[in-house]
Order: sequence, then structure tokens, then C-alpha cells
Amino acid sequence: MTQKTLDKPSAYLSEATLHAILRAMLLSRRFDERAWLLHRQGKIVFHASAMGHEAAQVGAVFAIHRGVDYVCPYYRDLAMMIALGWGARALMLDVYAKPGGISSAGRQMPNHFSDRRLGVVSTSAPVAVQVVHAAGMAFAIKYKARLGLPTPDDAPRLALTTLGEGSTSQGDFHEALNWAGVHTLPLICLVENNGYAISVKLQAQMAIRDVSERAAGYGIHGAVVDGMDALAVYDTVYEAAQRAYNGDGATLIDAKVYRFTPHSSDDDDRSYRSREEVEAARANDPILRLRQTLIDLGALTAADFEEMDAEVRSEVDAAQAEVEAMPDPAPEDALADVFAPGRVDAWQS
Amino acid sequence: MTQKTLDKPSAYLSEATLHAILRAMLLSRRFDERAWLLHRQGKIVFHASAMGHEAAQVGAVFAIHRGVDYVCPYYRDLAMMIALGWGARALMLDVYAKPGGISSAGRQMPNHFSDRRLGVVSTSAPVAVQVVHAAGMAFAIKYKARLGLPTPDDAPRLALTTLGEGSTSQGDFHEALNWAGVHTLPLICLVENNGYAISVKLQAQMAIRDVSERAAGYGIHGAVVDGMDALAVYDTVYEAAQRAYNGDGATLIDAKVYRFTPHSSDDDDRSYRSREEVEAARANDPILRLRQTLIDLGALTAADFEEMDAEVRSEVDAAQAEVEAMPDPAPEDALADVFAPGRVDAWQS
Amino acid sequence: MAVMTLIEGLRQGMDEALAADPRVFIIGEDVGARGGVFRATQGLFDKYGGDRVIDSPLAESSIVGVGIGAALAGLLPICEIQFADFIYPAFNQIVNEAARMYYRSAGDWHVPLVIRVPYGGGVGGGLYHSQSVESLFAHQPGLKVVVPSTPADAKGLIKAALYDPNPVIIFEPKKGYRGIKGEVPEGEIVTSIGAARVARMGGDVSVFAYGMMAYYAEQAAEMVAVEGIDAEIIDLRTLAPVDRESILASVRKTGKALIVYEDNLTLGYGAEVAALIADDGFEFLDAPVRRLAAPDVPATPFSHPMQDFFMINPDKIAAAIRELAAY
Amino acid sequence: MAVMTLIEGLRQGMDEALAADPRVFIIGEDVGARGGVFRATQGLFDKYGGDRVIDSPLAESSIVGVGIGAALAGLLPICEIQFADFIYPAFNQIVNEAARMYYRSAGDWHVPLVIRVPYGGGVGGGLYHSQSVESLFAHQPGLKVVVPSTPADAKGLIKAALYDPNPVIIFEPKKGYRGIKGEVPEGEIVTSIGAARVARMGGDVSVFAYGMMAYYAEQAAEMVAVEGIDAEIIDLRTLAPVDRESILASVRKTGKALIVYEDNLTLGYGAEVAALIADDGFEFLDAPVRRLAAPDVPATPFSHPMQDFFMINPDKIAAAIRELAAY
Ligand SMILES: Cc1ncc(C[n+]2csc(CCOP(=O)(O)OP(=O)(O)O)c2C)c(N)n1
Ligand SMILES: Cc1ncc(C[n+]2csc(CCOP(=O)(O)OP(=O)(O)O)c2C)c(N)n1
Ligand SMILES: [Mg+2]
Ligand SMILES: [Mg+2]
Repeated sequence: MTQKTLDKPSAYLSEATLHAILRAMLLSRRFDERAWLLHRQGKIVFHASAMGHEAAQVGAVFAIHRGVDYVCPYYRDLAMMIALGWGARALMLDVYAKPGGISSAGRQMPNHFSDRRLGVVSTSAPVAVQVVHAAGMAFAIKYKARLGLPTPDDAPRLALTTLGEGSTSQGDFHEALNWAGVHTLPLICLVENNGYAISVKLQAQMAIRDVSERAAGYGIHGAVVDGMDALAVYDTVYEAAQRAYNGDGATLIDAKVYRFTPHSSDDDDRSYRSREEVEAARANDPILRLRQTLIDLGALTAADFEEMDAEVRSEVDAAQAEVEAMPDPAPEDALADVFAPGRVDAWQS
Repeated sequence: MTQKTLDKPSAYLSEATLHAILRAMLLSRRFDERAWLLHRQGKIVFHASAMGHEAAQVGAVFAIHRGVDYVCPYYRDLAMMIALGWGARALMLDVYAKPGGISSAGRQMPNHFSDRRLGVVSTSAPVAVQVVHAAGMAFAIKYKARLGLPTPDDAPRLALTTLGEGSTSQGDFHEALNWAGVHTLPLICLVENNGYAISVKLQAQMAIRDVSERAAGYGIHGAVVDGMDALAVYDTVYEAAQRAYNGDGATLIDAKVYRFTPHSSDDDDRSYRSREEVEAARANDPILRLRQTLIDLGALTAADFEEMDAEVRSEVDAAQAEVEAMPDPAPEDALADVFAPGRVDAWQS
Repeated sequence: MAVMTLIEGLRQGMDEALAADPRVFIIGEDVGARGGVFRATQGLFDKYGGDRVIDSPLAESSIVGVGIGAALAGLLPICEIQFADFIYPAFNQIVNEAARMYYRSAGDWHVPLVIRVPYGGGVGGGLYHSQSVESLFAHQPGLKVVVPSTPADAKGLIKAALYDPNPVIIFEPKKGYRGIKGEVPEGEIVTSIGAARVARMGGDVSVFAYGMMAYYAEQAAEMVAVEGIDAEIIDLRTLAPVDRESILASVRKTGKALIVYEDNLTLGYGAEVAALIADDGFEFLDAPVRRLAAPDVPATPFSHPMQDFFMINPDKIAAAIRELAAY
Repeated sequence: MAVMTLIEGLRQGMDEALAADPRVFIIGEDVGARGGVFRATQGLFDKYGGDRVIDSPLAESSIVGVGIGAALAGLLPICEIQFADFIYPAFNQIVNEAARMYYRSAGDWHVPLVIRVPYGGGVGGGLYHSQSVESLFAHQPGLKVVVPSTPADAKGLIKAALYDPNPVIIFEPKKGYRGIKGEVPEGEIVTSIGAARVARMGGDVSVFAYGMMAYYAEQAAEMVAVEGIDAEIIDLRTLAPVDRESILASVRKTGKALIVYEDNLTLGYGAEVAALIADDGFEFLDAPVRRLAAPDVPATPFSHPMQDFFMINPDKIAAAIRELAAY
């Protein structure tokens, strides 16, 4: 722990927190690997991976007020859900589409996350819509402060939203960031830039190198970060979060990552990228990088890592065993929850 | 005509062309004034003005291949239509909604221009949609060239599209310019920036000063121009046109103008801007500025201008007299033209 | 009771809501100093300030999407779409997001959003300032869709929409904004969403309509009354959820159903009403289920002769009632 | 004649069009090297190159809007929307622009655009990979909407759409992409837009359906045939314009109409068919006009028990036929 003198926020992270970051990434990875296995075994019908994105997702979440600030994630954010507080069981409920699933009780495909208690807004599939919701939530934060509405001490103070670089081509991305600029909103828009939108390469998606080049056009801040480096992501998002908390507006972050797996279990990526490319990228594994960083810092031993790994693996095992045995939703559950009952006052949040 | 030594394309314009530019602006103005009068007299039910935008519209059109290159205009572009070849009669048919109207034979409100022979695509009302169409037309130009499809010598080589600054907030604006960047399209997007979207000020629309600051985010060129100076607009659009013709891609131009009138005949601008502001802006009249420039250049006398003015006024008078006397569309015309008949081959353009 | 116009009823409803609950705010194009292009929000900016009555950027998807986010965060937004014709850019946010949020989160998140949308023709607005788009939204489970045709319902429905924890779209018949006048009770009134209104009792023919067409249908009923035809006029008022019972009760009584709407015939809202009657009301029917609607052309033409040809009016409704009565 | 799957029919149609006319090109997400997420365009990128089979940015409004512009400029674009659920961002371009261009320019500009859209449920796609959205578009005059339910029609309709000078949307029942097989004539075949297909002649009950539901209805008809119920199956095939005559002719014969669609009941496409029959076919009717459709919940749930509850299948159709036959 010799880096404390450096002027980067991650240098002040406690060993416990560093371990928590690493553990979230590792649990995500082990769950993710298991899900592919379950898919191959025909036990689940769909999965989409965070593999390669873990540092970006976890590093970001640790830099905000976790579980309090609003989060509008996208389908690839399973490591983010873990960083926010989910365990393997919650993820398992989703992939098995069990009635107890927090996200949707089996209504939505896996990866369409939701957890109101953690401030995580229900994810749909049409891309980029969540960026507008996040702008609206950030708007609400500012509105409440301005109007002096009663807000608990631990109220959300920013909204974090994520999307893939391909999804930035949507009009909604533009409209949301424009609102963020006009209203100086406490918003962080984190682009998990893996260079592909399913098969479509970055170059077919935009004529610029960094998505953050668009920030200036909205009068907001922009940043680029190595999304395979959890602590670098932490530092960048931390800075963006301070900006948001201090009323200095929104930040658009381009986090360079790589998707180690096909787009989803429905995809076959051989038609559009070479095995060599994938192998080369896999060498830059964000988990192994953080492991090494922590070892170099003296904050972790190889044995610690093995222990942590064994522990998360058994969490995944236990979750699978428990959830697999659960009953499926009742068919008629399809009819529930079309309209919220009651009157608005009862819903005060 | 002493400026020919300056390195600006407008310095090479012939006296006849300079007169044509001025005349188009003047005819637009006189028609525009008449339309407001007709509206007050209850003879027509709607009008929206180009007053204050004439230099931007006419200067732009003279810098492209007029009547050949594609144009996707917006509702404020009446001076642009004149520059493209329309007379007062064509505009009059639209405001009176007569069956002979080129734009729509009375189907659309006035200001929803269309003229296929001039390459002008039918304008609708939802803002910014035309920017995407223009990108598609620019795409078609490039496609035909790449595929070696037979194109006449006088085929369009670029698409020019216009919109107000408020309309740049729409997602379609973003999506269109992104295509232009990705495909290096021969497109010119001219923003007629009058600082208001009906009542909404620029500052409520975007957190930047110049719309063209967005160009970099799409990997296209950006430019700002004094939109009250016809020759400056000509120069800027000329450069953008050369870029398009040469395969060097698209340009986003922010032309600073002012709307001298309310948004339309349905608007009352007193609620949102002061009379002082409007009067001050009117002092910077683009027509009087060009008149003075040409007089200074020795390309026009005050008497020339008076003669030109008398001539355009009588064109407006004659158009009104003729069109007012025409019969309205037959009620059942409402049923025609739902579907184009025939097969696609017959439609080859 | 005060007599006021439909738009005054709306404005009063919003005014009272803004006064009563700081969570309520308005966003939309020109809703601020300009008071809206129809003046629906006139005076509210001066009264409540720019923090509560907010001019948005010109971008409908974000007007609704920001509204959704704010609603999720506990506020009560009223989003104004300037004309129904311009609601399509927000279609994805309304249909895929607002309408599905409660269902997809299994009741965890809800979206108490109100969307106000002036709609309808006969105002010289041409293809893009006249559209009736309600059937597209009444088709979406998870959305409530209401249409006032009286000033009291204008106020009562906007209140009901604000109290509803679900997204509610109010389609406002803009031709009636100033033309439709009526009494509005003082203070709090809430029109219950899901209940039709019997605008006129009658025994010969049932006419189902809403918005401007309900207003016209009442006029048409008076025209045919002097000829001895007794039409019952049902103002459907809430299109989603629809009041099946009131519809079927009326058809049971008259045996004849005419549905009037100003949208295009094919798959306009009246198609569902006709289909519902043709199934559950079949045994009551003494005549074909008739629909009177705009022809299937892309939208209302601008020129007056064409517009009048396209639009439904009291005379056309009276003629359709007569024809059905004579069946 | 070759036997092929529905998706092969589509692909062959596109392949022949690309070969025959250089104005034809394809844009969409992943249509290039990937061959589309369903492989509808597989091999076409290799055969015709990246200038003709073009991966677009991930932005549906621009996929359609660029298609409109290219069509206006004389090209013949085929725009692929990856899933029907993602068509809403393009709603404004399709409805306000493509559908109204010819009308609003009084016939001056036309938009020969083809939009391909995989739709429908039963594929484990949950709320956002299962939607049926055809009624929203069949409601729009100026748009043609077709739905193949056989490989021959898949090819014939894509050809017809390409030859049509108007915008045509092809909704492709994705669950049948590989499951539906059939003979496809060699070479040029064109299915006429506006004509329904009598998939099975029968005298007891008329069943109107399209896409996967037409395929299922044929199966259901065989199930009830052994019980002595003779159902006529009409594959509507072109939803706009609709084939009124074929619908009415069938009802005249059987006196009983069942309309089957997998969209939500309320204001799904079958509402229009029911309404049409309840008016022009009223005198032929011996029974209520029945509709069998998905319940009015926001969209298909993911979990299999719930999905199966939501979806229409041959058993449910057979049960509805039996019930109507017994009326
Ligand atoms: C509006 C919309 N269109 C199409 C899709 C289908 N789709 C799902 S993910 C995806 C690619 C997204 O790429 P990117 O944004 O780069 O995110 P990544 O998956 O690479 O993390 C596409 C096209 C969708 N979900 N939404
Ligand atoms: C999608 C859409 N929403 C709303 C409108 C209504 N409307 C018409 S013009 C206008 C303001 C446009 O302002 P700007 O783009 O700056 O152009 P200007 O009129 O100032 O030239 C608005 C809100 C519209 N036409 N289209
Ligand atoms: Mg990506
Ligand atoms: Mg403006």
C-alpha cells in the first residue's frame, strides 16, 4: 500500500474495499462461466456475458454511493449488479426465470436487471432508452433540491447509466445528454466500449475514436479510460461523481473494454472476428490485472486470491443447487401487474 | 467589383448572379409581407416567414448546383424556394391552397414545400426528419457512383438540408449526422439559427454556443457563419459543397440569423421576447446589407434596387390576382394519391 | 358552478395540482413563458416559476423519457406533447418503457406519468396538425388513455390522471378547447378512469363516441330527435380501460350501434368497440354494427373543401343515425 | 419444385432481387458479415459485397429514414429491423414520412421502400423479442403490410414488395423461419398484394389468421376435422390493403367467424376484421364474431409456463373452433 501519496482517489481505498472490488469481479466471472455451462447443458435458455467488462462495471459502482445513487444499467451489467450488492442467488433466479427473481419474477429475459431497493431501474431491451431515464432521475434529484422537497440524508445524489458504444448511435443518447448539458444534471454516462455491436464494428458505428469526443457538443465533461483497469475506472468515475455531487454537471466516459464471449448465447462470433483477436484480448484480463496490481501493492497474496475464488465458486454452486430446485412461475402469473393499484399518494418514495 | 483578388468564392460571382441573389431575397421578402397582409385580411389561414433568414437561404442555394442537387428544406425556406427557381405564383398557390400548387395541391399547410423537378423533397412538419432523408439521398449519390449506375451528367452530387437550431435537439439530427460521418456523405446540413424555437431560447435547447461544435463528434466538418450576410453564407456553403463534390464528406453549418416576425401567423411573440430586441435585430436586415454591399462594390445603384423592388412587387400583385381567382380543390380530391400505382420499374429516376 | 371552456378546465386542474403538490411539474415545448401554443398552461409559469413549468428542448422522446425518469424518482410530471402528430418520436419511450415498466419489474417500479396531447382535426392544420392517434395507445396494455369532451371531465380527468400511479395519456380535442363550454364544480373533482358517460339517454340507436365526436353526436341526436329518432349517446371518455358494461348495456337496450371517430376507419379505436359488440353484444343486435370515421387516406388535408370532406361533423352523424334507425 | 424453409424463401427472394437490379440493397444491424441475427441475409454479403449489404449504425430511425432518402433518390432499399420490438424508434419515419410522402406531394414523390421485420412470440424472447406490432402499421393508409405464412409467399411477397412503388412492411413470423417448410417454385414468383389465400376450404366455421397463426390454424383444422368440424382457413396474408371480398365470401358460406392473432386482443389486427364482418357481413352471421388473441398484458413473458399461457397454439385454436361450431 505504498501508492497513497499519489493523487488518485483509488490510492485511498482500504484493503477491504480493494478485496470487495476484486471479489465482485470474480463472482461475476464465475457466475458468468457457470451460466454458459448451464446453457450448454440446456438448463437455461439465454445468457449474455459481462466477461471482459468486469473492471469497468465494478470500478464504476464503487466510485458512487453504492445502493443509494440511481443506476440505469444495461443488459451486460451483471458484475455491476454484484458490485451493487447482488449475490449469485439473485442472478441465478433471473437466469432460471424463477418467480422469486428480483428483476422481473421471470417475466423478462435474464440480464434485464431491476432492483428498486438498490436504486436500479428495470432494464428493457431497446438500447439507449435508459440514458433518458437516468437524465430524468438526475433531473429529479436537482428538482427536489431546488424545491426543498424533503429528502432523507441517504437520498440519491446522482444517476449512473451505462450502454454499449453501438447504442450511442440512437437518438435517445443524444437527447439525454443534451438534457444533461442544458440542465447541468448530476449524471454519469458510462459507455462500455467493446468495439462491437453484436457483429458491427466501431468504425461502422461512428467516425470518431472516442465516444467522449461527443461530450463537448453537449457542454458536458468527457473522459476516456482503460476499462480493463478497475482502479483507473474507479478514479475516472470518482471524479465524475464529485462533479455531479458538486453541481458541476454530467460526464460522458468512454471505457475501453473487450467482450471475451459472443454477444450472447444466441450469437456465434466466428463470422465477424478472428479467434486470434479474441485470444489476444483475453490476455488482458481485467481480473488478473487487478489481482496483480493488488499483489504488487501488497494488498493481496496469491493464496488470498485462491481462497476468494474457492469461496465465490461455492457461492455459485449453492445458488445453483437452491434455485434449480425451485418451482417455475404459475402460468397465470402472466396476468398480474398490468396496472399499479391505488392512488399516487400511497407511492411516495 | 474590386474584391476579385480576395480569396473568397463570392468575389467571383458575376453581377448578374449578385443581382439574382438580391432579387430572390427581395421577392421572398415582398411575398412574405404580402402573405401577412393576406392573413390579416382573412384571405389565407396560415403563413410562416423567412424574414431575416433570406441571406442564409439564398446564399446557400446559389453555392450548390441549383435545381439539380437535392434539397430537403424546412418550413421557413421560402426564400430558398425562390432561389431554386420558384416565382411568387408557386408560393401563392401554396398559401391559397389551390389545386395547382406544386408542393401538395392544397393538401399540406403552406410552407411545406416540395418540387421534384427541382430536387426539393416534400417537407413535413415533424422537425429534423428531413436531415435523415438528406443523408439517405447523399448515400444514394455515393452508392450510384460506387456501383457505376448510369447517372446523367447533370445528376445531383450533394444533398443540402436545413433546419432550425431548436430542431437539432431531436434524435434524428444525431442519427443523420452520424451516418454522414460514418459514410463520408456529400451532405450539407445548414442550421438556420435564429435563437428561438417558437418561444424557447437557445440556452434551453443546448449548452453550447454554436451548433457546429457538434460536428467534431460525428467526424464531419463544422462552420459558423453570419447568416445575415448572403455572400458570407455563399462562401461557407461553397466550401462545403466543394468538400461534398470531392468526396470529403459532410459539413454542419451554424448560420446565425434572426426571425423578424413571430414564429408563424399562429404565434404572438410578445410573451417571450421584447420589442426592443426585435427592433435591434431588424436593423441588421440581410437585404439592406446585401444592397449596400453591392452598391459599395459598384455592382448596383440605388435606382437599380428601386427598379428591382417595383418589379418583384408587381410579380407578387400579379400572382395574387391570378391565384385568388382560381377555384379551390374539389372535396373528393382528398381521396386521391394514397398509393402510387404501377410497378417500380416505371418509376426509374 | 362556474361555466368555463374545456381548456380552462384543464388549466384549472393543472393549477390546483401544482398548488397542492410540489412533486407536480410540467415539461414540454413552449409551456413556459409562452403558456403553450394553445395557452393550456397560460399563467402557470408566472405563478409557479420556471422550476415547475419547464420549457424542454425540442425532442419528444426525451420529454417523455425524462418524465419517466422523474416519475421513477418520485415526482409527478405532466408532459405536454405539442400536437398529437408529433408524439411518434416518443413512441418507444411511451410504449416500450412507460407502459411496460410496472409489468416487467413485477410491480417493483411504477411510472406515475401524465402525458397531455392535443389531437384532432377540423382546425385547418393539414396532415401534421390534425391527427388522431389514440388507437395506437389504447392498444397498449399498461397505458391508460382518456379523452375529455366536457370542461368538467377535462378537469376531472387530469386530476384522475395525476392520482393514478400508472402512465395516463390525455388526448385533448383541440378543436373543442374554446368551443366546448360547460359547468365545472368548484374545487376537487375526479372523473373515474374506466367509466363511460351517458351523454344522452335514448332507446332507438346507440352512438358511441368521444372527444369532439361525442360533442357532435349530442348535436346530431338533437337533430334527429325532432324527426322522432331517439338516440342514446355514450361518451366513452376512457378508451383504456374501456367501459364494456356501459357499451353492452346500451346495445342491449337499442339493438343498434353506431361508433363515431375522427381517425381513419381501419383500425381506428371504433374497430375495437365494434368487435367487442359483435362478440359479446351479438345477441342484442338488430342491425349491422356501423362505423362512421374518416376515410383511409394518410391524414387530414389542409384545404378547406378537402378537410370538410374528410372530417366527421354533426350532419354526417345525423345521417348515419337515420340510416341505422331505418334498418 | 424445391422444398425450403420460410427464411430460405425470403433469402432467395432477396438474392434474386440483388442479382437482377443494382438499385436493390440491404441495410440493417448485423445484416453484413453476420448474415443477420436470424441469418436471413446469410451469404448475401459474401456474394454482393459490403456496398450492397450494409451494416448500419444501431439506430432504427436512421435505418428507415436513410432508406426513405435513398428510395426518393431512385434506389430500392430493403431495410431490416432486427426485431419488431425495436421498430418504435422508427415509427415517426415510417408513419409520418414514408406512408404520407406520396399523398402529401400529390403524387410527385414516391417511396419504394421495403421494411423487413421479424415478429412474434413463442421463441423465449420475453417482452422485447416477441412482439406483434402489425396492427399499428396496418392502421396507416399509405403503407402496405404483408405477412407470409408459407415459404412460397415469403419469396413472392418480398418480390411483390420490391416491385411495389409504395412502402411495404413485411412482418416475418420468426418462429416459423425454420419450422415452416414448403414448396417454392423456381425463379420469379410474385404474390399479389391485396389477396388473401384460402389455406383450407371448409363449410362450418371461417378462421381468419396470418403468419404463424395461419400455420397453426391449419393444424387446428385438421384436429377438429376428425371430429367432423369442417373449418375454412383464410390466410389473410396482406393485412393492408385487406382482402374484404375473400373475408366476406367465407363468412357468407359458413356464417361463423373466428379471428386468430397473437397480438394483444384489444385493437390487435383482428379487431378490424371483426368490425368489418360485423358491418358488411352482419346478415350472414349465425354466431358472435369471435376473436382468439393474447391477453391484454404488456407483452409476452419470458418464463415458459407464462409464455405458453400467453401464446396462442393449435390446441387453443381448435378449442375456439369447436366452441364456435357448437354455437
Ligand atoms: C433499439 C434496438 N435495436 C436493436 C437491438 C438489438 N441489439 C441488442 S444488443 C445490440 C448491440 C449492442 O451493441 P453495443 O451497444 O455496442 O453493446 P454491447 O452488446 O457491445 O455491450 C443490438 C443491435 C436492440 N436491443 N435495441
Ligand atoms: C417533432 C416536432 N415537435 C414539435 C413541433 C412543433 N414546432 C414546430 S416549429 C417548432 C420550433 C422550431 O424551432 P427551430 O428548429 O429553432 O426553427 P425556427 O422555427 O426557429 O426556424 C416547434 C416546436 C414540430 N413541428 N415537430
Ligand atoms: Mg459494444
Ligand atoms: Mg429557431
